[in-house]
Amino acid sequence: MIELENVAYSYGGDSLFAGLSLQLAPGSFQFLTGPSGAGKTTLLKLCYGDLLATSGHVTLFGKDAAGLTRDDVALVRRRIGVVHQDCQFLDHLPLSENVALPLQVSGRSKEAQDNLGDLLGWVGLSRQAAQTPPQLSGGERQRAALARAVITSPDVIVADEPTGNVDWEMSQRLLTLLIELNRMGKTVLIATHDLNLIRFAKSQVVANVLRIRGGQLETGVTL
Amino acid sequence: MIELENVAYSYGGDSLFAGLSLQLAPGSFQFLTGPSGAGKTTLLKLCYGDLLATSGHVTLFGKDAAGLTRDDVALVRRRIGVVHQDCQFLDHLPLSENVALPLQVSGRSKEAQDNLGDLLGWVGLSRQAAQTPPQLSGGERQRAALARAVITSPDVIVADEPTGNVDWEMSQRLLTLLIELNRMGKTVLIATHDLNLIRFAKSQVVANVLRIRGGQLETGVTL
Amino acid sequence: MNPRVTQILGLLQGDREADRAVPPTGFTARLTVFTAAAMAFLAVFALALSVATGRLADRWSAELARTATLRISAPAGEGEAQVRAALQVLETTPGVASARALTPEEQAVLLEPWFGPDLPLETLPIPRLIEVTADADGYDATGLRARLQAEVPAAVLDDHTRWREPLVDAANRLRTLGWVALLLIGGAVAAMITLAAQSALSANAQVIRVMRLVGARDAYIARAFVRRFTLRAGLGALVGTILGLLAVAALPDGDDGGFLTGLGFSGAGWFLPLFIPPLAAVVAFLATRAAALRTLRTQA
Amino acid sequence: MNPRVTQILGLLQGDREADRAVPPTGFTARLTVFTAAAMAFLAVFALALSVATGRLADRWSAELARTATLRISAPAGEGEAQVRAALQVLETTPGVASARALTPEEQAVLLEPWFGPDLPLETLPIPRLIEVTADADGYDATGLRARLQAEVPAAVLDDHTRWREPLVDAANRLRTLGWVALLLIGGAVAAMITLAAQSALSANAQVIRVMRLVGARDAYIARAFVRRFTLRAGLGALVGTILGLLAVAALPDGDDGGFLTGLGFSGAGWFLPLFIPPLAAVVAFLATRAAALRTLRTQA
Ligand SMILES: Nc1ncnc2c1ncn2[C@@H]1O[C@H](COP(=O)(O)OP(=O)(O)OP(=O)(O)O)[C@@H](O)[C@H]1O
Ligand SMILES: Nc1ncnc2c1ncn2[C@@H]1O[C@H](COP(=O)(O)OP(=O)(O)OP(=O)(O)O)[C@@H](O)[C@H]1O
Ligand SMILES: [Mg+2]
Ligand SMILES: [Mg+2]
Repeated sequence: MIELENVAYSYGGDSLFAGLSLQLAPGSFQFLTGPSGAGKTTLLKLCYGDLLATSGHVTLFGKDAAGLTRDDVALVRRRIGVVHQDCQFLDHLPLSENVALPLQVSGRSKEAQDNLGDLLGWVGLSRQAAQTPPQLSGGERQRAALARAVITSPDVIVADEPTGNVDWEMSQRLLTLLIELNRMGKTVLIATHDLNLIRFAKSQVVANVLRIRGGQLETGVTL
Repeated sequence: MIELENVAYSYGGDSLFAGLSLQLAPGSFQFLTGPSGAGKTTLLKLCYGDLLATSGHVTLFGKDAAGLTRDDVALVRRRIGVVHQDCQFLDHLPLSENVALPLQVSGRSKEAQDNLGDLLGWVGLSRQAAQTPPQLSGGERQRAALARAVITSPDVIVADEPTGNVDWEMSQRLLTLLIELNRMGKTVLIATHDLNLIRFAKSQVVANVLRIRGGQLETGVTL
Repeated sequence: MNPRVTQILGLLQGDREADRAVPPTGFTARLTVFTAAAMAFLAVFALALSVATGRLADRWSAELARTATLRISAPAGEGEAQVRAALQVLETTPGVASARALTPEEQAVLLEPWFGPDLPLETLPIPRLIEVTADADGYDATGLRARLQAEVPAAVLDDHTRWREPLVDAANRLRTLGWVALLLIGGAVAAMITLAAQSALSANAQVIRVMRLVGARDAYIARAFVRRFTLRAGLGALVGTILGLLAVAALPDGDDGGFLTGLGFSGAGWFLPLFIPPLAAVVAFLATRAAALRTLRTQA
Repeated sequence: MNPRVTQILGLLQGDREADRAVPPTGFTARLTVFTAAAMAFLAVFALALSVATGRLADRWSAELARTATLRISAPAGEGEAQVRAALQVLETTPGVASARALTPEEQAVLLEPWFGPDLPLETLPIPRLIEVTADADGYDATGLRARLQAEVPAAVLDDHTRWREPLVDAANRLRTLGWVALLLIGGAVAAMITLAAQSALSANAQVIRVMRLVGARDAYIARAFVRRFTLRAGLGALVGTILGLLAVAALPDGDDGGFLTGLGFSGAGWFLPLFIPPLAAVVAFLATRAAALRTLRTQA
């Protein structure tokens, strides 16, 4: 699905990492950890085409990321559900429309009715469906971002710190949703600091743990 | 310092909580927990005069919060260091100026030189001093927000989920900074979901744990 | 149908969903409508000025270029002969369409302001006047004067230049001023709408980021912005044009012959300003589209 | 010093730190400068139009109201007596400042265009002309005609109204148009700057939130916005005024007496437009201040 081969990235100064390789096999479940500022968010952005590698090759769904046109990138995004670390919304629209946005943008608004209600119920936001994002609590926004990422039932789900602002019970609930999707064959990649979350996941599903440290990617890390 | 007496708050619909009372004694160290959406952020906003209680009395530094003029509120803010849950910055200014902003606003920019370097070093942002907030990682922003909250050495420090995006080691480091300040006589109030953090603090300092649940505030909660 | 046309028609029809993605931009919206209206209002006046002074200048130029007077002060008795000689000269002058001696009655009318109605013209040695009308090409006044000097020394050619030229000059200058004002206004509208659109775009960087994150194409994002600004510019210009037309119509009307009193439109001229709103909309469409696509390309 | 004045001077001097808190607003900035410049440019023209047509209308009105001609067509020999009688009537008419019979030489000059220079005036029964000058209050033309009818039946009063009135009318109308344009331009500038400031303020909601979070007073936050918009409006207006003045100066100048050719300023009039930039700055200061304080109060 998504392949990074010998990739380096720099924001202008030193390279954050170099010679990094990673394969996200279809149906796999992966965690990404590492200290704050190590480059987790950067790595995820490379995976959904938001950044282009300064060297090396990134292959998204069989195509070279560097060769994608702007419209191609838009199409790639429709196959990847993303939870941004600072969950971003259209602040003037109610939560329900924000969550349904990916469907609307790809001309599939009809499908929204079916699963929007269920999804909001699962992440505990049924009561808040009509509130706008600035009227939500931090944790509610994070849950909404996850709901928006999975509503199109995309092939890949990339979540950046999706549980930083929710309590442990809700974290488990959100993770369960992702595990469910993974069981349906979706690929899942989660960046997180929460080791308990990783432990909990490992008890439910075969999960691989990656760690960035000092510009290197370690795979198969044991906690 | 800060006193809430029989306070209720509603954003228009049902009250989030009612008949809530709380006293922040000078030099105390308190944690605030509760499920996502319970009203932690709302309670903190009442404490620093960002919201006005719909009923009951809030006393800030001996004055009734409802009777404060807009300039009075500004002066109160200078005595309270706040870490917002979605850390907000001036996106066009470098990190160092953002952190020094509270000093500048209160006409004390001269003091910035002295402790800005030390402070940035402590939160691990010396290297990033010249980057603007959008060029920081999520955890780096959170650390910057904490640095900004404490730079004026305010009487009270109110932090809303200050460690949601940083790893465990950095969380401990940040907490240590707050404990240091508490030992210097500052009052500290932290809203968090991270029970490990509370446990760690309790091993270092006398900390009280508050919990909002179902519109009620429980005090002296044991984990 | 032409794809560009389809695109513009699609704009009017709209896409409720894409539209909702861009927040109602409040002040920028009002600013755009207001700017378009104010500029359209001014444009109507500039247009009125151009059209009216253009009309005036044409009338005056025509009169100036085409009529002149030949005055023959001859001793009594010799008048008729001199007039005939002068007429002969004129007939053989290229560029003169017709030449005609004024009748005594006509001369009396001309002189009335000075002498009153009962002037005994026949007893006076007053000069005879010949009205000269030039054809479209005009004649060579200097050459004509030289020939007359030789053949009818008593004749003096007065081609009215002295009286009419400054007037025509002034009218032409006002007309130029009007067209320059129109051009400036058009440029100003384009610049202002571009800037307003760009400031709306940069104020909505977050919207663009989110739309892109969820897989929206550039064209989809641009459409909402472009549609809004086009409709607003068109609407504002329409309001401004209508107000401008009302204001022009409300100007006191003066008698038609009066100098410069006919500031306004006449007949089909009233339809001219109706081109302003669609023109403003087209300018807004092009300006906003360029601004939107540029912003979308540069914002990574 | 007046506190308001101190405040405005403080603006110019500035506060580098508070200024940095507001991000450079890019397009809104350019929009403001451009708007101010375009409007100032137009204002210079409107002012020039008003001033020039005002001058013209004044000159014409004065001439119209204050001079008239009395024409006496009397049989030869009776002329002198009738002129004396008419002068007597005029002397006793309230509102007439002076009355004077034209000399034969003066009459010859007036008639030259019609008869040529060698008209033997003394041999002709041409009417005598009396020049009547009114005082500031003017006289009652109808009453005067009635008295003349009775005492000097051969006299005809020509007060030139027919010739001058439409011209003065037109000039006055142009002048009014100029002032209305100036007012409209002023209003438009105020509205546009207010809207631009408000759109900058709402685009910077985040800045306001952060500033308030760290304990900044409203006045401190407002100052940075107000200072920027005031300086920008002043700067834009200055540029526009200078361009406008250059454009007016570049207009072909026509001979001074020419009709409407003197569109422009004369003498001290050239300093009039220099009031435009400070005025624009003051308008911007007041508009932005009101907008900023209102926004700050309503944004909780
Ligand atoms: N736009 C940018 N320009 C310059 N430097 C940047 C930019 N974005 C990120 N960085 C830097 O790159 C480094 C890695 O950032 P990244 O966001 O990938 O970290 P992260 O691992 O996600 O950290 P966190 O756990 O705190 O979210 C950081 O040190 C950050 O300062
Ligand atoms: N501006 C607002 N308008 C309406 N409702 C609001 C507004 N802000 C918050 N709420 C609602 O009030 C409730 C409490 O919000 P608050 O932010 O205080 O929760 P919290 O305890 O901080 O949650 P979290 O742990 O997720 O940050 C939430 O259900 C939220 O939807
Ligand atoms: Mg990150
Ligand atoms: Mg909260």
